[in-house]
Amino acid sequence: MGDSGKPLFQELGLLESEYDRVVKLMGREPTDPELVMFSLMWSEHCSYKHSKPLLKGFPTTGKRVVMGPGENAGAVDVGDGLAIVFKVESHNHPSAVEPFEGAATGVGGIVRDIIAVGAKPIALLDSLRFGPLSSQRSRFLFRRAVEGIGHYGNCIGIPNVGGEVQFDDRYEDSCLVNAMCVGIVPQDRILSCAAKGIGNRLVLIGNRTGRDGIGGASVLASAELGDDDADKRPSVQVGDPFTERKLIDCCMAMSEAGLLVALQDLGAAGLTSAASEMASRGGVGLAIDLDRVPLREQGLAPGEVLVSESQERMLAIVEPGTVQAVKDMAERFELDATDIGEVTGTGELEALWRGEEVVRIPSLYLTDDVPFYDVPQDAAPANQPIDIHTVPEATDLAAAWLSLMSDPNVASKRWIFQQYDQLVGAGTVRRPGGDAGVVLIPGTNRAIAVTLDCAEWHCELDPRAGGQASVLEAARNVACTGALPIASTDCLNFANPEKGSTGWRLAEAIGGMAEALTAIDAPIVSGNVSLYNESPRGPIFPTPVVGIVGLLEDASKSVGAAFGRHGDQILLVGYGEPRLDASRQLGRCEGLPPAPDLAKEQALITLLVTAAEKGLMESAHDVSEGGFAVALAESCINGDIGADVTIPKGRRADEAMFGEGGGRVIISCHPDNVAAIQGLATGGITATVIGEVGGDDVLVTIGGSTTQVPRSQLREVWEGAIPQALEA
Amino acid sequence: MTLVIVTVMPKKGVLDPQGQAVQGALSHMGFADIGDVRVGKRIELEINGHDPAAQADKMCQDLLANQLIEDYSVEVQG
Amino acid sequence: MTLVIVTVMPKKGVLDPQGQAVQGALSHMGFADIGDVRVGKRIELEINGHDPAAQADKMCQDLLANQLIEDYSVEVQG
Amino acid sequence: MSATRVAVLRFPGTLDHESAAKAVQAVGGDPVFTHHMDTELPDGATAVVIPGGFSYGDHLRPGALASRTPILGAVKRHAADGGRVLGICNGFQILCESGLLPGVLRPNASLQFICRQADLEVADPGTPWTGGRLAGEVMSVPFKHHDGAWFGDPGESRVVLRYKGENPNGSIDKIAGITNLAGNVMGLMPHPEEACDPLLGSVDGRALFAALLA
Ligand SMILES: Nc1ncnc2c1ncn2[C@@H]1O[C@H](COP(=O)(O)OP(=O)(O)O)[C@@H](O)[C@H]1O
Ligand SMILES: [Mg+2]
Repeated sequence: MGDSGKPLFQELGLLESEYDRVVKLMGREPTDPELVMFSLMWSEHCSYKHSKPLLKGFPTTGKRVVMGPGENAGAVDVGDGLAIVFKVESHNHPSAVEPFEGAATGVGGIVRDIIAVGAKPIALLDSLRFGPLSSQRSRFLFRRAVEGIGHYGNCIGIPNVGGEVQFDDRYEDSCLVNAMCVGIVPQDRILSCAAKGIGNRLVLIGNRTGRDGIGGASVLASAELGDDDADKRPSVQVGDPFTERKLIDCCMAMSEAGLLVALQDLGAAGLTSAASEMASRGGVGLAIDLDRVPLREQGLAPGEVLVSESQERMLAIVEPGTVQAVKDMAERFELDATDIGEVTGTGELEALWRGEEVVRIPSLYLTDDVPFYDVPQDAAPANQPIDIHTVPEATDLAAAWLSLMSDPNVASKRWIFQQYDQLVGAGTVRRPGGDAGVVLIPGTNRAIAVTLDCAEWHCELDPRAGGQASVLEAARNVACTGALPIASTDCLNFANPEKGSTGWRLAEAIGGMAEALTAIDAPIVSGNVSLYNESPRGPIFPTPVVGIVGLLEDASKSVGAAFGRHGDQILLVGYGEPRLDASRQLGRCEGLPPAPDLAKEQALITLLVTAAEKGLMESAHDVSEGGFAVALAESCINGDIGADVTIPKGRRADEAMFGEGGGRVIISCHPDNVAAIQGLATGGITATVIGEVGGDDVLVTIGGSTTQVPRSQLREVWEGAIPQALEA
Repeated sequence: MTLVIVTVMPKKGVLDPQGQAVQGALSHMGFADIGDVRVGKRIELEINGHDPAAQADKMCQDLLANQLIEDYSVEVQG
Repeated sequence: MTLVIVTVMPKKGVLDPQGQAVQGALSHMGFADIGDVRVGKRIELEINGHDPAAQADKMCQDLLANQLIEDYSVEVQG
Repeated sequence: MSATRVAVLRFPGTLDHESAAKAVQAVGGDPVFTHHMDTELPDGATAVVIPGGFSYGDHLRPGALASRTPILGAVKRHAADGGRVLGICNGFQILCESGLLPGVLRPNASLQFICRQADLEVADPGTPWTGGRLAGEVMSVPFKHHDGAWFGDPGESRVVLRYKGENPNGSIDKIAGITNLAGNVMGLMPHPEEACDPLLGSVDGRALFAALLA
């Protein structure tokens, strides 16, 4: 019995049927530590029991895929025997409880996934969702989460090169903090987490083990946050980026010296999860002597040692003869490394405590014999496009433009990325603020472009098209820098899949993402699922965050989003009519945005990549939130130069200015290159000259009438919006 | 004006990376006789009005301490 | 094991941006009766061996305080 | 003749050692990583770089813990003999904490970490560190720090670089970089190693590394 009088399994969050399954598998009642281990490993967070069946729809193979989903992070071939390793992960619930430490440890966790593969981290990104900044609580969460991400990332010396943020009521109680890390590794040094070699030693490296996060991350992330959050609070983890940096350096040095047979990070469910995954993957057993685990405080029970989520720890398999070398290496980096057990041939996870066996579980029971569930898939009613006549027309276009530029969702995100070290490593070719971050691949002339994106309003209104739009927005962003999208990762942030139409939305969004990823040939190599993002006030929007990595064969050919030279021609390239449906100008998630055209998107990507390769473009910037006028203003502000353009009116001038949808990119180029770019517009996309770069003001002419705003005024409201909102 | 001293320390059991780092440095520097080191904050506040202790307590709850990971205490001086 | 408390505070006359920020935040939050706020460090050390106060004083001089901008004091407990 | 050896110090938590080494190579030097527990500089090293980062997690005070490690003894002897030392960001903080440069780096006035490109104005053209630029000439170099406000008596040093325009961190007299009175020990908060490659937008940082070899 647990303290509350309820059976322990129930207190730990297991269903009765799941408990019965445990007893049946084990052929006996589990010990208390064993039950704790089952409850965590079978939680949604660790097992994906509600989502895994749906994930099978993703494309996961391709000619560049070196390692797909299933390991700590995926890897893709980028030439010269090198692989880029990446993954995105959520830390939503911990960040809602304690935003600074929650966000910081989120960064720490995803970085350890990358080092577990033997890769050196070279870039970070973050995707954030909070309630509106008019709410004091949201301002606090946002401010502190950004500080936490910055603090951790800055201290460990990985440049943050991009990300995104949105503010909406739906995230007031359920904020989202997703972080992505990208690393680089010679393909012949990629490490697996599979334990191998009977008699090999199990070595725990890094911080000591305390009570941090016991019953924390995995339980938190597998249930809605209710009124009893307070009880869950003492388990908050505290990040220690200094130790993380030493871990990065130490693991890289050990891997280079060939000391590691296998490596695994300790994340959710701590030692239990790490050890059972290593054993299951390698088809071996692991025997752990819990008395050898270095503790930070006295009095931990064996079950607590097994599931503590103390941060900044890694588990390595090493040959018996090299244990001393491993310890010496760790000491050089001022880290602890402790031999805590060995690889056995039993396939079982064993734990000794004060000389007695307290755990003996076949590891596959924990990792593979999870009960999987099909989520209910009740379709939500279909939405209709808005009737534009019901939308009041913005007649003062200049005023509407300035007001849109000062919407925190549209405004400059400098307040965020200025707090991040965007440069460390001397490889950042394109910093945050453009369409995608561009980072040199160390030791080569090549670079990668990387971005995180999601179109959650579109996903709410039509999850399949929204899933596509999320992928394509990311792909377009990468292509605008001149990079060819080659692979992707995703974090599926959804509400409670057991309720309402969430299960259907999840399935539809995955279906749409899969279609788009297949069309652009950017297979998924890693990912993460975060469910139960829901409070008594309601569910979040379906938020499938997509990370795409693109490759630039020649780093010097990357393209930025800023206009450059006076007299350059401006082209609008792509396809699709702007629509006010679910646009920032409309200001509400209503209507039905046009679904993307996958073939035309592919044609647009090809045009951008080819034009960059040939050095034809001075700038490229995609039209997204806020529509054409906002994208144009951003290229002007970032380039410190004005522009004068004329665009077609379509149904209405305000829709032409601020409507969203389709795949449209604003390109600027030297007049001599216009014809060459237009020659690349095939496959149903167009490339139309709409004006030229120059002057101090930004002018847009529609149907013979011109809207003219000084660039300085646009800059002022755009740069000032978020800092001002935070001062409230 | 009453001088109030607020002390904010990492909760017992919560990781204190700063204390660890200082401890390590001190022993490297030859201070061999060091046990545990914990680093926290000391905040000196001048408070007007009545019941400065109660006011300071409220400030700790609202801002000065993060009770998820920190303990605080309030001491009113002369 | 003797518990020694080291207090490190910004020197009088040296600007304390952190104290100012806390003061600003507190008055913003409606604590109207606030005067000066200063934020410093409290370091709790367990020290073995003889004359812990002298040892702690040496640690302050050698490491714990930067006397260009900080004052320190040492208090031996129980 | 072989390239000049430059010791690039590495403490736990140092982050910019690889970029600093790359910058040393870019100007023709031979960088040698040097462990913080070593008591001597590497054989033949004629100059020292203390790169940026968060040595010891910036705990206690930035640079404080690193400045008490054994390698600093060797750096002090090297500086006393007139050898050149360049401290960047955390390296500058370490130099101040160790007493090799006057003053101390305090938290930015905003109490926030700030990462931006900056224009630095040459204030004292008479040191080797700015590549012969005239007073008032500008170098484009990014900075990224949380504790970059130099505090101290400018009269105890030579002010080499100042932030042009707005003061980004509240340092006295907009100071971005100083040397000791002898001029052989240079510390600055901005990151010249991030301004040595045209792909990164500026090569103005090379002058500081070139000075190590002169
Ligand atoms: N949405 C997803 N798409 C593809 N793969 C996924 C997705 N979610 C999880 N995975 C994969 O499932 C595995 C387990 O994920 P996770 O538990 O997040 O990893 P870890 O235990 O390393 O934190 C990983 O290999 C991950 O890449
Ligand atoms: Mg992992």
